Amino acid sequence: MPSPALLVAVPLIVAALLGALRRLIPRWTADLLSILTAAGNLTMACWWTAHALHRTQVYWFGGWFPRGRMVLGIGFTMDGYGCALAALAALLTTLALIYSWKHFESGGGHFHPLMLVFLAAMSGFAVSGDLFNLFVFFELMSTAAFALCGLKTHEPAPLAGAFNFAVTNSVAAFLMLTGIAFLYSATGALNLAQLGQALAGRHDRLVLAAFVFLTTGFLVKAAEFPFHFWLPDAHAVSPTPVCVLFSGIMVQLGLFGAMRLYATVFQGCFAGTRIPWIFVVIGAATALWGAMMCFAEHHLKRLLAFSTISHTGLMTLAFGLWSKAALAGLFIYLVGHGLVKAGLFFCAGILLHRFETMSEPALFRRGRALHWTAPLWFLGGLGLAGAPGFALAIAEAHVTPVAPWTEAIFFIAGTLTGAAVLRVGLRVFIGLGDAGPVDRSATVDEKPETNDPGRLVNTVLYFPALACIGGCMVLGFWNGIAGIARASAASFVNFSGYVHMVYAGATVVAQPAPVQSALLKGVLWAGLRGVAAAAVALWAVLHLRIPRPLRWPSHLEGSMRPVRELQSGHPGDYVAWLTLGCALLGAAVFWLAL
Amino acid sequence: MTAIPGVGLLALIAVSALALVRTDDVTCQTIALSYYGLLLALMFFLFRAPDVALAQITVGAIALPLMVMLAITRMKHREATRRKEKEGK
Amino acid sequence: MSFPADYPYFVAAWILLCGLYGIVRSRHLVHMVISLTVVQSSTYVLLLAIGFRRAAYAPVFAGLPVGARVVDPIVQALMLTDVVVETTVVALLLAMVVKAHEKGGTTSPDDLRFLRG
Amino acid sequence: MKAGHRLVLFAASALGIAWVYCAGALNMPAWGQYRGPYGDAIAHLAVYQRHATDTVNAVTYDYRGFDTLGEEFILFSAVTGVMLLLRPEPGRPEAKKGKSSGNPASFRDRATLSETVQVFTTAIFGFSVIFGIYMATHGQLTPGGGFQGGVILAAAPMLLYIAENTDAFRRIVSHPLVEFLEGTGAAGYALIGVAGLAMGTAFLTNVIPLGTTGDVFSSGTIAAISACVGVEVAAGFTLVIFEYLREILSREKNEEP
Repeated sequence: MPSPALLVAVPLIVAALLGALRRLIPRWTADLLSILTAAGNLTMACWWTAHALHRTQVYWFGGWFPRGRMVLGIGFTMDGYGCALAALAALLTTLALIYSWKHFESGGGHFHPLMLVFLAAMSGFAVSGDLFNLFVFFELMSTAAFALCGLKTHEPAPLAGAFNFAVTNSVAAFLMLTGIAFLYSATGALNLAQLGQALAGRHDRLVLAAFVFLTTGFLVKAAEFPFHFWLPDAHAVSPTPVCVLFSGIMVQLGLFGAMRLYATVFQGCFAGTRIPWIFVVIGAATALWGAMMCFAEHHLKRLLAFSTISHTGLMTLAFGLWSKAALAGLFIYLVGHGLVKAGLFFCAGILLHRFETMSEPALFRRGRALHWTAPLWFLGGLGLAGAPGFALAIAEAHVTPVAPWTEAIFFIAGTLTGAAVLRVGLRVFIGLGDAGPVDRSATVDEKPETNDPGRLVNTVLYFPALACIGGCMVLGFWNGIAGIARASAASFVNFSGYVHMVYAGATVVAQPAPVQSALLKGVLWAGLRGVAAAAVALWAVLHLRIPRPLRWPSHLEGSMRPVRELQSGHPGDYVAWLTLGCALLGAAVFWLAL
Repeated sequence: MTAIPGVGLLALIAVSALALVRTDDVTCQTIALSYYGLLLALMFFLFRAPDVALAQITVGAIALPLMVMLAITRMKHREATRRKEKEGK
Repeated sequence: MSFPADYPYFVAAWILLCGLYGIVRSRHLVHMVISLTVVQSSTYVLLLAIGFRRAAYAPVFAGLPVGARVVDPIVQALMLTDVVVETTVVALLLAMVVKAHEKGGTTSPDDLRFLRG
Repeated sequence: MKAGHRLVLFAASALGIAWVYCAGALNMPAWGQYRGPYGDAIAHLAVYQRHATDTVNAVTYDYRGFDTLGEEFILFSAVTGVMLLLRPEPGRPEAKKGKSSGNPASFRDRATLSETVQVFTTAIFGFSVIFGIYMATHGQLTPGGGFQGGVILAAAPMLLYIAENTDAFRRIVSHPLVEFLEGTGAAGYALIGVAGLAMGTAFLTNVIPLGTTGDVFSSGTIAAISACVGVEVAAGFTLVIFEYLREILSREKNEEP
């Protein structure tokens, strides 16, 4: 049995040594060592996920076992949900490092240590069972992410993006710390299980205020409306492998933090109140907002960034429904979305590598020579829409039966984001219609992030994209994923099982009975989404051949223009929006709970 | 025993915080930051947190203002060089 | 001696809002970074106030009998972490400011808007 | 958004935040009435279990030592980030630029320092090195510890800079060993944790004899970790200072001949 501590310790040690010996070791050694480390993490995390399907286990650092009901040290709680996310983080990091093999700019050898620290932070965050430890990993993740975001220092835009990212996320972290202090003063504990037990049934103003600040902190990371402004800026400027990690797992880990906290600390406080509906409302608003912004966007990385906002909104909605079926669907959604989004970013990275631009009009018709990237991009677009055969379709078939009206949100968000990606594909890889409008965000000039003078596209660049999109399709056809998701969701919501694990060392997971999900209905809806996405994409591309009043996709793009001004690129604006969101969240929580 | 100086010090910190963010000149602000860090360290000593007070003195009153100062210096230096280059041309 | 029992918590809230106000009104990136440290310092005051106990010693048992009444050592450990986090975030942000000034030629957040729309 | 609109938006939401914050704070235990069980339990256990008299450091480096591991790597990644962001760009050597720009003014006033100041600062340099090392090695006994000691050590070379001993300063801060020490200090902390695993116990479990309470070599891993942290912090801060000063230093070097 590998020690859970190795999930964090091994990447950290390798990162520190790579940093210490930066001047001495050649590039290929750094590449190879970090790929092997990430792959090792992937193996361990997969092992723990498989283990957690039957038995969830706690691990005490320093051997500080609880004395009676008093937790002395810090514990890792190895449950299915957390371990699976750690595995996803390791998988995406491995692929991102493979993608960066040899030709990716390494920033003087600092890229690899930072990637490994980032991986360690994500793994620790996913399985930590201590409130303050969550904060530490949140900060560790942020620090590595800020630095990686500003990797391309030859232009001012990446630095502006990294600065906005760092300021908003730091404010979020301090709000989170305020929430932690509130909870500590209420209970004198930091362990999640102990906190949950101490607070059970209590929802006075102190607990509510702590909930507001903690949730704000996590929702900023999860880029929920109106905390999302930093995300497109950070994504537009980050190097491709970093974008993959941001969009594929880091943002979702923010949401996961809020989920973990709700499942352990606040579940007992808010049982019977309508507080989870706040997440449904926030999620739905974010999903629709992100989808519309995504469709109106013409800078490829920003477009994908807005689709991440939209889909994380859908995940938040599924979380707010707070039922085992919805959480099982969310589990599949997390994995499937992570893979498909990573695949799309890898494809965008290939385009950037080959053509040195991310602007849709500038890329018009230029991708026709890329015979391998084109199918991957189109499959990615369909996967994002949740067409049948992809993991997202199964995920939605689990979530929507819980509340049938959510089908509408899933339909709109999936169709619009999928259509945006397919529209880009039709223009870039096939060359249909016209080049599309040139807007300001599409004209951010890009310097190449790779130092391969030939700008050739080789297998190393294709492989990660192929693995991601292919993986998402495999999950879409593999029956086992639903079983894993149901077992993980069942142990995730089971707070008494969690407490038992923390105090007794381990809990046996009761195998949930297979639920009859409305699969046929789900496949029908999925097919409908795929067809709708393709139709909207064609409609948008061929708009010049359509009578003016019927050019609805173009009208949508045009009508979003004033709204896009809100995305002002000014950190002061973003913090003002952040405070507004925090205040609104506070108002909603106090109104619903008191 | 600590009550009266403690309350006074907290009031001073509250006022300084506002003064610090209202100071627009960055060089003045750096000095103010050092002073603010020192006040915080004093508060930590007064409220029985000597470890944190030491960390705060070394970081808040020395390292942090030093880094800000170095950053400002480097930017000024850049501007001077840029101006020189322009004049040279 | 009686005074409002929640006084330090209100001071912490005040400092938090001061810091946020500083960030929002900031015209200089360095000013913004310093305002961020003010936001951070509100968490110091809050944590310290929570762990404080009247008529108690510092939690250092050099020359103090074990079992003496001491203030909470946990919040102090948390604050130590907090201090380190503050420094590192500031160092990183200042590096970004310096570099942005180098490349963009400006230190004002109003002129650093390369990412609009 | 215009600055005025931004402030109005902020003012409205600040009222909301203030209300939430104060509503919560009013429900806290009154100031000075700390009741929580966690801190008291640790304060009473640490001296017996860990032979450390400074319980804050016992918490920092042992009970919650895993947090501190994360914290040290926050420092590590921030230092790496600063080096990444401020790295000299290929094709634009700063030394060359210095020459081409004619005779630039130094950023520092060229008024000479009095000898008293020079001698005095050099003396303090020695003192602060010793004090930094003392603090980093006595964390388990008295207030202080690796972090505080490390910062003092890193500040020491700055005194040389003040004393205009720029050459010695440059030799210290630009030495390749600094970077090596920073990484190994951070790795050392994690490796002490792994030593626990190798002995068949949990990560970061104490593996060194505890010694007598009050002794410099007491409290086992706490002292060892504190030393590692001291090395990492000292080297890390030195690297950050060097990165900020790099450009200015290369300029002064060009001026000297």
